[in-house]
Amino acid sequence: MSDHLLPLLVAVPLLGAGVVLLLRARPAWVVATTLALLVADVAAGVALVAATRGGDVLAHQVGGWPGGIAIPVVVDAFAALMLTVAGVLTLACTAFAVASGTGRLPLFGPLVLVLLAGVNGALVTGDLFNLFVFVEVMLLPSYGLLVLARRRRGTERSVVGSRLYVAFNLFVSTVFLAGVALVYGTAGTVNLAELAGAAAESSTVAAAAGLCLAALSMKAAVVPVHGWLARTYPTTSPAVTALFSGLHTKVAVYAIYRVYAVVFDGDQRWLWIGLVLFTATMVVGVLGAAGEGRMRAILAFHMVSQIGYILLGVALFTHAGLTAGIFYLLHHMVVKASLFLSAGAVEERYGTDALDDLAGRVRREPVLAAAFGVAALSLAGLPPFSGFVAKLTLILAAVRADQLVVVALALVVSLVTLLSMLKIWGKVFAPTLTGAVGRADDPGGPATADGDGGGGVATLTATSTRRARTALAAPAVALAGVTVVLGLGAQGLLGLTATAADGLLDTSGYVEAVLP
Amino acid sequence: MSLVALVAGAWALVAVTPALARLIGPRAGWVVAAGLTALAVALVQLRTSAGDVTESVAWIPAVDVALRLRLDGLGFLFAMLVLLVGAVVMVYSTGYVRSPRPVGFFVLMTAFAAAMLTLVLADDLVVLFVAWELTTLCSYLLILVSGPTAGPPATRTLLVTALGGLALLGAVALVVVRTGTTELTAALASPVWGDDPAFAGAVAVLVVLAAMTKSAQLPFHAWLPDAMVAPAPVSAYLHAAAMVKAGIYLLLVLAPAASASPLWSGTLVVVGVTTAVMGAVFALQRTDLKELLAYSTVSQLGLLVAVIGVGTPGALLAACVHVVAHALFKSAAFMTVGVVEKRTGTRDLRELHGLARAMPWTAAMLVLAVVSMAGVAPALGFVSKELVLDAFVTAEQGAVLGWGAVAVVTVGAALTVAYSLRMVVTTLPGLAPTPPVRRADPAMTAAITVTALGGLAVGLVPGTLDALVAPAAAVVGGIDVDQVPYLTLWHGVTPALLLSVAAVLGGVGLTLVRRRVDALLVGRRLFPADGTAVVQRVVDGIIAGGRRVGDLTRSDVPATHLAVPVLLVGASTLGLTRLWSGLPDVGPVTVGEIALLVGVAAGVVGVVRARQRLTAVIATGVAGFGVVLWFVVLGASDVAMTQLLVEILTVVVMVLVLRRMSGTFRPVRARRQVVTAVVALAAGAAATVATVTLTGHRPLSGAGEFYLRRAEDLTGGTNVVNTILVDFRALDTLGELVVLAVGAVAITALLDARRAVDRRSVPLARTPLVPAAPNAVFLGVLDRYLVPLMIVGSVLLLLRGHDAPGGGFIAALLGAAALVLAYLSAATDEVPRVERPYLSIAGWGVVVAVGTGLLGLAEGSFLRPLHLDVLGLKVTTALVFDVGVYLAVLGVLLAAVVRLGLSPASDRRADARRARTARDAAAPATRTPAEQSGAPR
Amino acid sequence: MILRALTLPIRAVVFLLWFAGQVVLSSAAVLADVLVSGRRSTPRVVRLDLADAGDHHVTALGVLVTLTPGTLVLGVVEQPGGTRSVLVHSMYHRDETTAVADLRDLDDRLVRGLTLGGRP
Amino acid sequence: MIVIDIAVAGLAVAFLVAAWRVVAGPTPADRVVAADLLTFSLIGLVALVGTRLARAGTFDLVIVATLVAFLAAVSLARALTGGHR
Amino acid sequence: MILALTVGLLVAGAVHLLLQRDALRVVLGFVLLGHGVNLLLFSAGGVGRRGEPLGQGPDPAVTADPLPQAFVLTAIVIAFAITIYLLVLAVTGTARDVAGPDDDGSPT
Amino acid sequence: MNAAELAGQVLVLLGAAVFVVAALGLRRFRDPYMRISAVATAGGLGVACVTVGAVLLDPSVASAAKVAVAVVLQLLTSAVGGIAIARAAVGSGHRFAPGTDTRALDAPDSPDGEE
Ligand code: NA
Ligand code: NA
Repeated sequence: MSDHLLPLLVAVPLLGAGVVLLLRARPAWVVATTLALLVADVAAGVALVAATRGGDVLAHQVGGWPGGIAIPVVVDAFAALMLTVAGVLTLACTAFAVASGTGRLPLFGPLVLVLLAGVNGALVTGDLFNLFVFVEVMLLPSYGLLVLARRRRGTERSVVGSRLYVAFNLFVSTVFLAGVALVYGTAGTVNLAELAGAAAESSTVAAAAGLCLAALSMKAAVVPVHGWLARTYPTTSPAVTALFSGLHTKVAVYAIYRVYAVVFDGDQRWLWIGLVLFTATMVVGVLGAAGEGRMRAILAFHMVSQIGYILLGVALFTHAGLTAGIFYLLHHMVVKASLFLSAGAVEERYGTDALDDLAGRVRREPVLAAAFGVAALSLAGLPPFSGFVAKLTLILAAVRADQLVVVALALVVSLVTLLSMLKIWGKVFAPTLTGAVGRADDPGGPATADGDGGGGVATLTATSTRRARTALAAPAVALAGVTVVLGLGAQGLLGLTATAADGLLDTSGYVEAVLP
Repeated sequence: MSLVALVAGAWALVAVTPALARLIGPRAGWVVAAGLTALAVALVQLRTSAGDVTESVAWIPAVDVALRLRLDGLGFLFAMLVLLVGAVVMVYSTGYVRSPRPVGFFVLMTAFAAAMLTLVLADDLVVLFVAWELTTLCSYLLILVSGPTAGPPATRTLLVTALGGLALLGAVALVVVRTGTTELTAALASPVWGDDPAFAGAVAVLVVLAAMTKSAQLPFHAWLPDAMVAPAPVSAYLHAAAMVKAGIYLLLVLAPAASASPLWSGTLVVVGVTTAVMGAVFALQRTDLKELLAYSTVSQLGLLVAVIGVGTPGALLAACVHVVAHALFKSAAFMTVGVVEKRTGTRDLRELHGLARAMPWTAAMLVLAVVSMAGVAPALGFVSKELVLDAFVTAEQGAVLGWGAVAVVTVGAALTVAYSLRMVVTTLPGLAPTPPVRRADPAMTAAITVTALGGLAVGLVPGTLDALVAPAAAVVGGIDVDQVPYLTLWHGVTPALLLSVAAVLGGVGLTLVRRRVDALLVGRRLFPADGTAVVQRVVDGIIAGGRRVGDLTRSDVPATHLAVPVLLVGASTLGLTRLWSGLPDVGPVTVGEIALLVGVAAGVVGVVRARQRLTAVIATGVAGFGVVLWFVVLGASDVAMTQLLVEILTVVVMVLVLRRMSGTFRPVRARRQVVTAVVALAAGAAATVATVTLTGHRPLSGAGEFYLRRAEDLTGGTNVVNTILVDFRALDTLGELVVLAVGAVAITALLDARRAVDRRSVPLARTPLVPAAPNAVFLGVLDRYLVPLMIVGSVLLLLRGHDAPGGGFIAALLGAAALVLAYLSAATDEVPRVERPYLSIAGWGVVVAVGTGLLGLAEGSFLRPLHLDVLGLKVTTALVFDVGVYLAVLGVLLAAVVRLGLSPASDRRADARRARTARDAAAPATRTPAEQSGAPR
Repeated sequence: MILRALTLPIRAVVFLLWFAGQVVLSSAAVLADVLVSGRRSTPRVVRLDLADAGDHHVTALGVLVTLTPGTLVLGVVEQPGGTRSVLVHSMYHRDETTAVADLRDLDDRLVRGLTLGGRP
Repeated sequence: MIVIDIAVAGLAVAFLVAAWRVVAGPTPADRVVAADLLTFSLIGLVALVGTRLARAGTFDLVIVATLVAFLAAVSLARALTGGHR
Repeated sequence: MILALTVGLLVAGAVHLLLQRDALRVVLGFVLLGHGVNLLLFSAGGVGRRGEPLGQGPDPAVTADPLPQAFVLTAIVIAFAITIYLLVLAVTGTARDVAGPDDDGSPT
Repeated sequence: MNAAELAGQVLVLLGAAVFVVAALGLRRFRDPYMRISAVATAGGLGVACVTVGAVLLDPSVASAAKVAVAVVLQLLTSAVGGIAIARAAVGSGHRFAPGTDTRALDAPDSPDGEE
């Protein structure tokens, strides 16, 4: 791929979004175009992974202006991996959304494509202010997706959740912008390559860039600023929750890795702050999850906990740590989306995600049960799934760095993770294995209408057909399959994440690509 | 056959089981049994062909993890147990399982066997751990699927064993990192063990912890009896060869290295001995045969753990032999109990009687198993117990611990005899049970017979076991096979024999006074806490604690979630004091600037103190106007103009919103006011400190200078800010216009999904001025001239933006103002001129902007502006790009005005319909329109 | 007609100058009031009938009245026959008659000064 | 230039008095009127400050302001009547 | 210095409003916060130079840094779009939660 | 100092004076209607004086043209804005100061208050 085509990662989805917005009167076309573009995006991601797996960094100055003036788009192994996995997730969630009905709403296509463009832009930009812009490009469609529902079917909860979500994200974006302003004020540039090592050399730049990192951490739901995520993620439709889980906080995490590696040059002096905060995130998130009683609320709190795990990689800032952290990040994106999607499939079918309402009702869903079980075990870090490799490598890295307290807490946290996954699995899915359990007289209709679990959730009559049920389950199953493949074939991905980690440890390749 | 193929074969067997079970039902057990037996045969061949076999297949080279397998004496012993006991249990299962398509059961049992096989053959620490966790999972699932009440026990089992798994993972991580390899043999051979006692100690403790959970040692024993809900074959396998033996295997395999730590031996002996005695006491308490057997396992495993702790060659041999003995008698016992339960419908000691008459062969086998369990000659159990006692007697553990341990073990042995006898003394004699017993199943009987008789046969000729156990003991003890003592039934009169006799006598004695013992023990809590309850309480505690953690953030009010980051960011500003380098050089303080500050302050104070919404909105405008003036002062005409337009248009939208809200804010409590005021002042101070410290201390940035010097030659534009927007940083602008366009989409999505609340109805004063139509005259006339003027101005601003204040945004905001004027000047809320397809406009905005950007690819880059000559006029595509910006701005503003300001026909119809239904339903008059628009109840 | 077209600029300027003078005069009253107490006014609402005045006429009058210190148009009332009146808030007229007369005078001058053919 | 400074001071007074009236009210109409005076003061201030500082875009800004400022006034007037035209 | 105080003032007001429960107050808080950050961006460019970056050959010694101006323009417009959305969101839902929960925190 | 500059200074000061008077009016008048009256005047005349004065202080053809447009616009829009506020104040029941003669508003032909 030629470097000058890199901006197409943003341009094509945006153009597609504009076109499908104009086509909105023909929903079938919208769906087809959207899916086609998502497939193309995944293909582009794979091509970029292939192009960067040797450690090469692709860069392009948008507009052809001189380096340092133009906004650069940069793709290295880390970015390419993120692009690919984000694309896969968007595709899976869109497929689920189409199956569940949300995706057939005329505005879903444009919104999801703009979201993808924003994600891609945020991943490839080499400019802090442009990062701010692309984060907004991600957020605006998210606001729309958050409330997306069939006519007059939006719920009160989704509106209230939206208010919190929008307010919080606007706040954090503003803080980030303030950080960018201060970086410009201290360093005189917002170009990441020009900023390379600046925060390690100058404590004023460090303070300014620290504000950026603080904002990104809030966006990533790092404790103590985690509550918003747990409150808002469960309020939307299951497809959108899954989509958000894979994209939003992960882009923030990616940016934290990138900024700390490039601007701070992995400065060892501040790592302790990360270790403390991220370990606390791990612990608080998992406890919160254990206390919840709804599938998506549990999963949302788990996200918080896992964010802590993922960020430990950057807080260790060793090769092993970064490799493990990036692996964990990618694995988590897949697994979390899979969990949200299988939970969502249940919710779409039964109209609620409250464990007590679902107990014993979800029978004869062996496929979903298996998908959820696999993903849940992977999340808890049990072998032979990708979560195990992620946990193992991370723990090895932490032991190597002599962070034994962190290791101990990480291990305990994974036990509690297992506990809360069992809470869901045991109550909702498990009895299906024998078929002997479960009340045969229960008609399996929608639970109390007051469940109000999220926007637009309702038992669709369409989902009762076998084909619709398959379509609903397929994305979760596919992603669960990915976690198995990534677990057994971890070497492939670990090799790539090691390359990505190389790029973070030694940023000279990044800098030279942008400022030749 | 290679080792890898062997293990792969086991997993292949797992893979075909589902189809088998579906096709031929429980008879699949025969196939699996045959498969396991075949694997055992292959294993024997491998073992005899050469010495230790080592193979490796790459898995995750990045962390040095490989599928390393190694067949040595210890692995062989355990592998044979796993495969052969597994085969027997499978045969038994063909008769036991009744379900026509027992897919789950057979898959899990086979997987259990495969996982155990992988575990005992693994020569890679990570693979070993993986297999360890797989056995955990299999046991969880096997228990879980066994019945409707299995959920909680299964969960407890998983949690306890997973805890051990985590300890093991910690140990593995430590070993891998410190020894630098994941290869088990190499890691165990590392000198680090001896050099670093802290490391060896940590690993020892973690490994012991792991083994304690897996092998149900006190205080982690509760899960094992808990798991009794599983069917008999599962229990038989779990107790005899699989699950619990994994812990013993782990201790044995790590013993050579971990025993370097003084903690190892002591811990194991204390834990093991305690567990052995307490387990036996618990067993003596039980009347449920399965539970009794479960506690028996606890006790026997305690004995094994203790003897491993003793660590002498004799002790390790004893451990190996006892593993075999226990596998045989415990599987036989469980399978027998399964038959008894199947055929009598109960497994309670107090209800069972006459088994000798009802099922003589089975009863005989039960006796054989019990004899072995009690350690009575000539069963294998006797041989192993002699060895164990001998190991304790000859241990060099110091007089107190050594003899103390001997005494306690002997007491344990006596108790073992007692509970063993208890299993038969009341159940065998007497009349046959009244309910007609079912027919015995030959397969089940065969399975029981093989294990029970096997224990007897091997006990009679223990030398047959030498080939199996001696190499294992040699591996564990780190000695040659030749140095391992031979097995014999009769050692002569040794202290061990005397102790054994004492134990038997004691056991018989206890049995004779069993009524009194029962009275003493049954139903009494001997342990401070019931293990199951403890686990459950921990789980409940975590959940309750978790709920409390969730409560901390259980609020949808943004304030709750914003307070923390505000405080954190504000507080961290304190750190800036260290970076203080004087005030920035920004020129002298002028009266004008102070006036600006006062103006902004007036607005800020106004909005903060406002009680009425209208006041707050206007006061915000005051601050905004102050900011506009700041922009003028700072030399930013474009920004000032944009801000002014945005300010005005925001007020317009705010008014559209205000009329759907109450007129005044709810009063806020004084305390809350004070707190927020303090936080706010701190935040403000922080912002000022940050501004002063981190800005204004450097010269003009390189980029800034570049733009000022080069913008005109490079772009042809003299409005430098605009050239940045549409040329140098057009990607930012593209993002920005997308934000606007999507704003329109988001508003639409929101108001499609859910109606806005209805307008507050304000009663109008009865005056002649009420009619709207005649009073629209002033705005109407203005509209006729101003709208065209605004559009012309807007186009001019668009065209000249590159060289003077203007550009797409400003132009579009003015264009939007024209639409707002059209909206405001109409006499009714239906304004066809405003009712534009805002989504399409926004869509076109994006398409035009991106399309223009793509043209740039012709010149080598996306968003590269092209300079074209159109009819002699120099045109840059940056202008077309700005048109895209223009459309996007229009889109979002139109969306807001149309969706909030106009009353579209569909809404009016819906309102009318709603009103009718409400009337028809004779709904109470208290129902407000707002409620009607609310969520469906 | 042609004559009127030719004289329009002159008439307009004359009218505007007159209006400027009116503004200055009325300002005096307002100034005198606000500098002292702001309580010296004699506020009233008066109705000025505009017969069949067109939209532009009504607007122009409204604008001029409002621009004049001390007077303010409150709105338009339309009679069933289609004739319109404006309601004017006046602060410094002695009584309703003077107020209406002043406003009528302004209206007449407006028509004379700014139209081609008298009342349109 | 001192003249401009004096005039700026005069307009600043008007601005601040208007700001005070926004808060003091007492009626909503008073606040809206005050808002109107605020925008007028702003236009005047832009003209004066822009001239004083020789800003190129001063009168462009003034034109734009005169074109749109009254939209705020009309809107706010609508706010008084709850949206009734 | 006065600009820095203005930034602080705007941020203080904004934070006070953001910590209220009422949706409109929160929106207004964001408006103020946006102002504060925009002025901060200006400050970051260095406000000692205040010449307009317009016309031919602006003198870098006295002309304002144009980059923060471009940033602020972008930021203003983005904030504008989000503010409008927040406003619409504030009146969507039920009349009860538009009014906002009680000060004592009784749930919506 | 030339005539234009002098005129400019006078106009600027005059305009500022108008604003001050309007501010005083806003401060002292007793009801919204009087205040609207004062403000609408200032909006038109004050802004006109100030802008014309400003352009005279730094004259150019382009600026003069812009100011001409701006003054016309301002006179129109400020007055119309004032009228809109006044009518809305009446419609929303804002009281007139005591002593105001409002009989003209009590017209018998007042129709029903619907849009
Ligand atoms: Na997320
Ligand atoms: Na007047």
